[in-house]
Amino acid sequence: MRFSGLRVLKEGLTGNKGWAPHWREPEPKSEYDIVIIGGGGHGLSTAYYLAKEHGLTNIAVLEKGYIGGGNIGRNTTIVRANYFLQGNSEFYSHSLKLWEGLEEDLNYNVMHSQRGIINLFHSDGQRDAAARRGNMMISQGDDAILLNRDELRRMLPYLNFDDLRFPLYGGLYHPRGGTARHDAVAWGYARGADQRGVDLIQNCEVAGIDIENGVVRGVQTSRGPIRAKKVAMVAAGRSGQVAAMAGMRLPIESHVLQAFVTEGLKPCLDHVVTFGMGHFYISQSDKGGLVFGGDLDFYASYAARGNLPTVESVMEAGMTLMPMIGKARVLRSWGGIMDMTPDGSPIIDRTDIEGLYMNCGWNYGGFKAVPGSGNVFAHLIATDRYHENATGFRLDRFRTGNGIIDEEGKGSQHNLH
Amino acid sequence: MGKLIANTPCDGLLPLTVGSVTLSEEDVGAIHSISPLNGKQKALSEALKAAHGMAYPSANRATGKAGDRAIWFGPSHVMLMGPAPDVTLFGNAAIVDQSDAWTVVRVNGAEVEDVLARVVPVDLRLSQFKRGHTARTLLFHMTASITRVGENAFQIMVFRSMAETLVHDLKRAMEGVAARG
Amino acid sequence: MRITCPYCGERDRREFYYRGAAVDLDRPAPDAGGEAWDDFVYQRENPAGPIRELWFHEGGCGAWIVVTRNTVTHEMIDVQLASEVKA
Amino acid sequence: MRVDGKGLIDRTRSIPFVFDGVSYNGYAGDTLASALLANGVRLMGRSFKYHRPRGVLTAGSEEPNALVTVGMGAGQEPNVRATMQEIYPGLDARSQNRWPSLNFDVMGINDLAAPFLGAGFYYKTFMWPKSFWEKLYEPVIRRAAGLGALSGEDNPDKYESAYAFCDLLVIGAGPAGLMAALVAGRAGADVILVDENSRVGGRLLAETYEIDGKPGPVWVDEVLAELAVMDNVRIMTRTTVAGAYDQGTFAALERVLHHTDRRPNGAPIETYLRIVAKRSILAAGALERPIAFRDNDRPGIMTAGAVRAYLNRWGVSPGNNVTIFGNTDDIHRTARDLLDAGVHIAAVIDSRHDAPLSDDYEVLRGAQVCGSSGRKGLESITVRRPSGEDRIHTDCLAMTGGWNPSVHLTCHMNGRPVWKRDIEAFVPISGAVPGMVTAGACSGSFSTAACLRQGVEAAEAALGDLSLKAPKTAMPQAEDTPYEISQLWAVPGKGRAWLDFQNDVTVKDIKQAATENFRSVEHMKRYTTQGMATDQGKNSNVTALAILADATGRGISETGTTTFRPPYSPIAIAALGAGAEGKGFKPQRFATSHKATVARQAPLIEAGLWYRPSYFPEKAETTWRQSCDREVNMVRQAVGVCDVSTLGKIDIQGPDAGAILDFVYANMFSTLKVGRTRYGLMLREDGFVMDDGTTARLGETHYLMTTTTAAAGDVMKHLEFAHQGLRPDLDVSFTSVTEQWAQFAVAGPKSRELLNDLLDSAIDDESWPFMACGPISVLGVQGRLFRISFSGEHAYEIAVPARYGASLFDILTERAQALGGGLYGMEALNVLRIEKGFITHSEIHGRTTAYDIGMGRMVSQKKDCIGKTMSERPGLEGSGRERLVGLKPIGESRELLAGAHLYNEEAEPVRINDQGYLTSVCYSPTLETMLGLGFLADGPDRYGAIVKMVDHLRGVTTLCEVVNPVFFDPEGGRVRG
Repeated sequence: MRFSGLRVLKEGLTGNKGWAPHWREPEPKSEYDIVIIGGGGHGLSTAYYLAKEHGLTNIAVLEKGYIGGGNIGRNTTIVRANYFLQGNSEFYSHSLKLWEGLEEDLNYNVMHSQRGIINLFHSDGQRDAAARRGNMMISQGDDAILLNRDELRRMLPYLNFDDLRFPLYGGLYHPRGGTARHDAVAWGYARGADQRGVDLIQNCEVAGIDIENGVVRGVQTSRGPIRAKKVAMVAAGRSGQVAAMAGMRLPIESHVLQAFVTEGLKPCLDHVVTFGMGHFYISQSDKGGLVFGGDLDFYASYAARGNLPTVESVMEAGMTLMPMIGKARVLRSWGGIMDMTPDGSPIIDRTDIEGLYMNCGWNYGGFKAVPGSGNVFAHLIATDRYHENATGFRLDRFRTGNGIIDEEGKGSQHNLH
Repeated sequence: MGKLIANTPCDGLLPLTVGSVTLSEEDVGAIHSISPLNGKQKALSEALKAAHGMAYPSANRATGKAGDRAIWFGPSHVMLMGPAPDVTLFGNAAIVDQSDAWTVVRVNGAEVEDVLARVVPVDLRLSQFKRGHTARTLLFHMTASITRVGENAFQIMVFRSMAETLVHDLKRAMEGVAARG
Repeated sequence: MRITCPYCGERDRREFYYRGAAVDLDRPAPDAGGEAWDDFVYQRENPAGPIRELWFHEGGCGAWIVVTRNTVTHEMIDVQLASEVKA
Repeated sequence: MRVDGKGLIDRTRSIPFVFDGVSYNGYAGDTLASALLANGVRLMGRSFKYHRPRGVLTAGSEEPNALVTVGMGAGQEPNVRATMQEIYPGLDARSQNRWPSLNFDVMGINDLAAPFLGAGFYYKTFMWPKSFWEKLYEPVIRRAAGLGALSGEDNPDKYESAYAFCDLLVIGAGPAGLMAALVAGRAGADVILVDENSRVGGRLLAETYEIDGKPGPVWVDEVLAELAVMDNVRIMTRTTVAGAYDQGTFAALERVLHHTDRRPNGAPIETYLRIVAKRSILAAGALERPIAFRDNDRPGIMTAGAVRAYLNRWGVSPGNNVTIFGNTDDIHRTARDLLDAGVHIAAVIDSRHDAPLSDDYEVLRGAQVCGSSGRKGLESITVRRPSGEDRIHTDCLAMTGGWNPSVHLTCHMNGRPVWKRDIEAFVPISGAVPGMVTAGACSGSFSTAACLRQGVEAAEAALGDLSLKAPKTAMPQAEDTPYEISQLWAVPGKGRAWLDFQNDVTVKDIKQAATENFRSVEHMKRYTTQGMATDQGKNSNVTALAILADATGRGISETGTTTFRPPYSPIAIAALGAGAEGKGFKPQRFATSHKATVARQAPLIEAGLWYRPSYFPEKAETTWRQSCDREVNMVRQAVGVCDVSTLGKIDIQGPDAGAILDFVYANMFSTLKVGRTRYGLMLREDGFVMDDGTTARLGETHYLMTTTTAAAGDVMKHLEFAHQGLRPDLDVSFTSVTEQWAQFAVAGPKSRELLNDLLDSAIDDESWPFMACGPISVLGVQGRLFRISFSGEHAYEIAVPARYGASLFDILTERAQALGGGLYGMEALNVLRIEKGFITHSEIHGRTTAYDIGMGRMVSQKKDCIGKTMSERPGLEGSGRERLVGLKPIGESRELLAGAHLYNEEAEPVRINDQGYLTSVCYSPTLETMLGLGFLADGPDRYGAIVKMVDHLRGVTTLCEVVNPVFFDPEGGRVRG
């Protein structure tokens, strides 16, 4: 079924009785060409692009819970391409371009809203770093504008310009950055993949990966064994456990990241604003809730929930930066499981096991990467060659020291990225 | 030739009274950090007792009294406050002059526990935290040393450079308590 | 979350700094080889369950401690001083 | 309508208030909702999506409809529950999400378009043309959505946070909670009893139950009186426990001043509490659920429990002609209470075929309400019986679909409640929150006697865990009616039956979601927005998932619940972030020269938490550059003084001090002579540079390390880890002495002349050669002197105990000026160091190696150190790495910009041609040109080459010559001179 305004009109006039499932609920087959472990954003987009761009449709996406139930349903919905290191820059640029055509491509309104992102800076040194970033963004073909304090004040008059602990020097404005409706991204990709013949198997937990003589043969699941020529591990938040089934250890620690949404309010924040000194970022959803977050809780956790010190430090940052939001009430908090790598950048690579591929380690940044990640990972799985925009996300970079992509400059302690 | 003039960390900031609680700067004399050398803990404790009449404090405790106090500061740090360390201590410990490194204030009054409960994440009620108890902990965003020195009195130490923030944070808490009436 | 410092007793998590898995205590010899060093600096077991990890009582007494904690439930299982674990 | 003889309000105290510009009167003890109902006001709000007219549904914090904005101007408070807002003289409340008025809301047109706005409609449309989303569709959607509005101004109210500790936290002060607190209090436990209401009692205030033969409220007052005199019991009303966290930590919010217009100076309007409890008892009660039927959302339709609460607690009947509908005996409890109060009952409709009958009123057994009508308030309902449908005129419908135990807090740590068939409700599993037990209605026991009993039992269990002896407790006598319910979620039929009243989610929406294969409860929630309104689904989630279970042919248990997450009820950001407003966000650190610096009108910049002067403007200087150039020249030609106290200073003592320094520094320190200072480079274990600084050897077993200002804390942690975690065998201790010493750089050709004016014994090149250090006496005070230089000039750093810092700063300033010099700030310091090619964290930004900054050979090959092995990885030393160089403009443009990138002269300035970037630039008055430090691929191999600096952001392209980063005095003659 194709979605359109006309269709909504027709269904509305006929009692909304004609809507069909967005995806099928197939029984798993005994064998597939490709099995993707993980029905989150990255797994679904990988399946979609394998089908769409490489014509591979004998694919199963195995999800232990419900599709889109991981971090794609649990984030602050920010979409941007504002990285400054080679390796990241071209990848996120590629991903943003895919975002910009996503609704047309998927025939699904993911509410991608290019409302603009402003990263604030608070000293000359930070401005220099922002300039380095902005220059890289432009040289990659993306957009960036360096705002001075006065320009910033005109755009965001509600910020605390008078007695902020770390005064505002200006901001790096990325007009094409913005937000998207996170769940819809998962659903849109799921529907797109399903329409092309991909089997989405929910409530199907992978319990083992079958490997013979260094070659992958399939997986053991809670719904029986499934043979596969290729297996892709895309299980953010559980990357370590899945890799362990293949006898692998990863350069990853899993941490909790909390985020928050307030009660619905009339429009008051038109951009995405990030406050580096307070590790705080905020936007307002189309429903009116202020959606915001901060830093990790900083301890390893699979609990998908956090603790109060981080809650408070996020709120404190909000209070010093934009005192006008004080009376907005936090309605809900939640925690996502972040697979933190020692340089803050992801891993998209083959493994030493033939036919086994991995896509993991998205740290905080997985949501905006969903289109790009699936796209380049599909390319790798289908062709066994790195996509030109994803040559840097190699697993061996830590061992060799070649091409470590450390945007934060914090080194090998996982939780500092 | 000029002469160097001494200033205290809270110069011009204190004393301050809000409601029942008073915040004042303390002149505690010299402050020295004492860290026993390996295997010299016992000798150090004896020297401390002999020279200054105080036992080496166990964890979370202060010994001595105003003017002559030893406060536990960490696994290998005790703060000797008041006297200059006796020469017999030196062979047994690393000793570092900290006389100018700390803002030392006294906060006292009927509602002092309520005030501190607004900024300190440790249970400082008398039933839990008695005279002679000390804690290394936080005071809002600052690391601090907090010692109960009386039924309604605490000695608080933060870094010298943070004197203004200490006064700001405590004043805010004092106003909040006082306004409840 | 509350952590029991072997010196200070049970304290709020906000007083502590987190470093990561306690594998950091097992520093290889300089000539142990690339794999051993890669394992030490980068690779992690990252268990969903009990883990030994390093915390620093930064907002307290300054002790580095080894905490055994469940990453799924946040249950605190054991605490030791890093210096004693190493000794 | 106010009912005589009922209610716990004070009828002697009439209180005027305003709603939507109209003045009304209520009584002390009223909420805004009860007072409006007493005044006959039923329409209180508009729904979120369809802007349907709405009245109160409940009498508690879970209210989804009656949300108002309280106050005007900067302090206006949006989304306040009228059911929780106590009235006070002058209370000014307004309805929300309507324009131009509550009575006539233009956006009410959305309701007519409802067929096109069903579940998930927006995912299927608004896609063409692409650019219209941001320009048209999204702004329209945003304006239509949302509830109340923020003022847009800074929040003027004060908030505070606090900590509290106890043996036992009792959450909820209904019959179960009161008994628990009483038993624990009598046992001597340290108890905190909290309740979100303005007074304790829970449902006992809203019902006509008797305990021990006394009216409920009387019994409550007696218990309260006993608790009030116990020193070990703290009672906190208007306080909501909002979240359960690890190891017995709870978040709570006390609403301190919302019930009054009093604002004593400094008083917080709210206090956010972290409560640490060894044990806790959840006695949070239960929430009644509505029944879904066509148009069940009209003002006048509310839960039966709310009707009884308004009647019994506030003396208000929400209608003159009330109908009652439901599936439990609460129907009859409601009917009796209304009849006793003299309120006319239009009909009693009990869906149970075997419902009890009454002599006092007719009971329509096995009947259901299947519709309602009335424009802005209920006028009639339609009742369906086997015999057919009847319309009954009524102005209030009390409905009860059963009760949902308030399990929320037991789910905050991932506990999942279990379905209990006999009460058609989810109940908490035990142990879901360690240390917590549940008691009373929140555990699924709804009779008063059961609540009292479970309160006692829960307290006894907690006391046992706390090793306290429980006293013998006489169990009070109370009703113990069995709870009987027959399943009824939604009345079948056409039209829209509301579940989530605020978000306008209907039974149809849930069914459509199931049809579209959003069958997981999480999918259903996210697709329909069910349960995502301000009540977090408290009124509707269970019903919605029951309908989903039915639609998907699964059981409720199998379908499962969505996750309840903190907070239980919403908390203001200002409360959770209390104290951080403005400068309170982080401590401020001031050096001893701060006051003098401010007096000289030097602009301040932040360095870590410290404040440092940017430059010291003099008369006639209108730009920072003029001041900076002057200060640089002053240092190069005479003498400058700069406060460097903010640099980290760590005292390192012990027999193994040298050994640990050799371990943490890349270069060697055990060989340093006493009385000498050496530059040290510190690596992270991954081989990248962590920090740098000079370390002085003050004695055989005594060193003093300096760190950069920003890294001081990290270095201290690092040192303690290296010692405690890696080398506890070494006998050494570290003490931060950053704050002990005020330290000033005295730099320039006349620096020694200046110092010799102040030192009690003069120094010369022989006694204090370059890199010498040691004790000195300055104006009679014992201090330290280091002959080190960050400017390339003959320079010193002089340190005195911090108490003398301000005084010494003044004297140094005065002497420097007398010698033709003066103060210099960070701008000049930066120029001086760039001229010399000295690095800062602009260069050692966490991605550079010793090799990259030209210090590869400093990594000693004679010893192991942290970071050494990993720094030898091929990728960290090989060709192609971007390495430190100096850059000088040579073309037409002479401008350099930090953050600009480098390209080969002929290359397109695009990413794939990127060769590096500039980290630090300055105008050098010494060399009369701009200078840059930067990183360039294989840079040191390219001295003399031309590269192109391009700054896209600021539109600057400058050709540069690649040079050695030491621009000035490369031989270093001046520093030794």
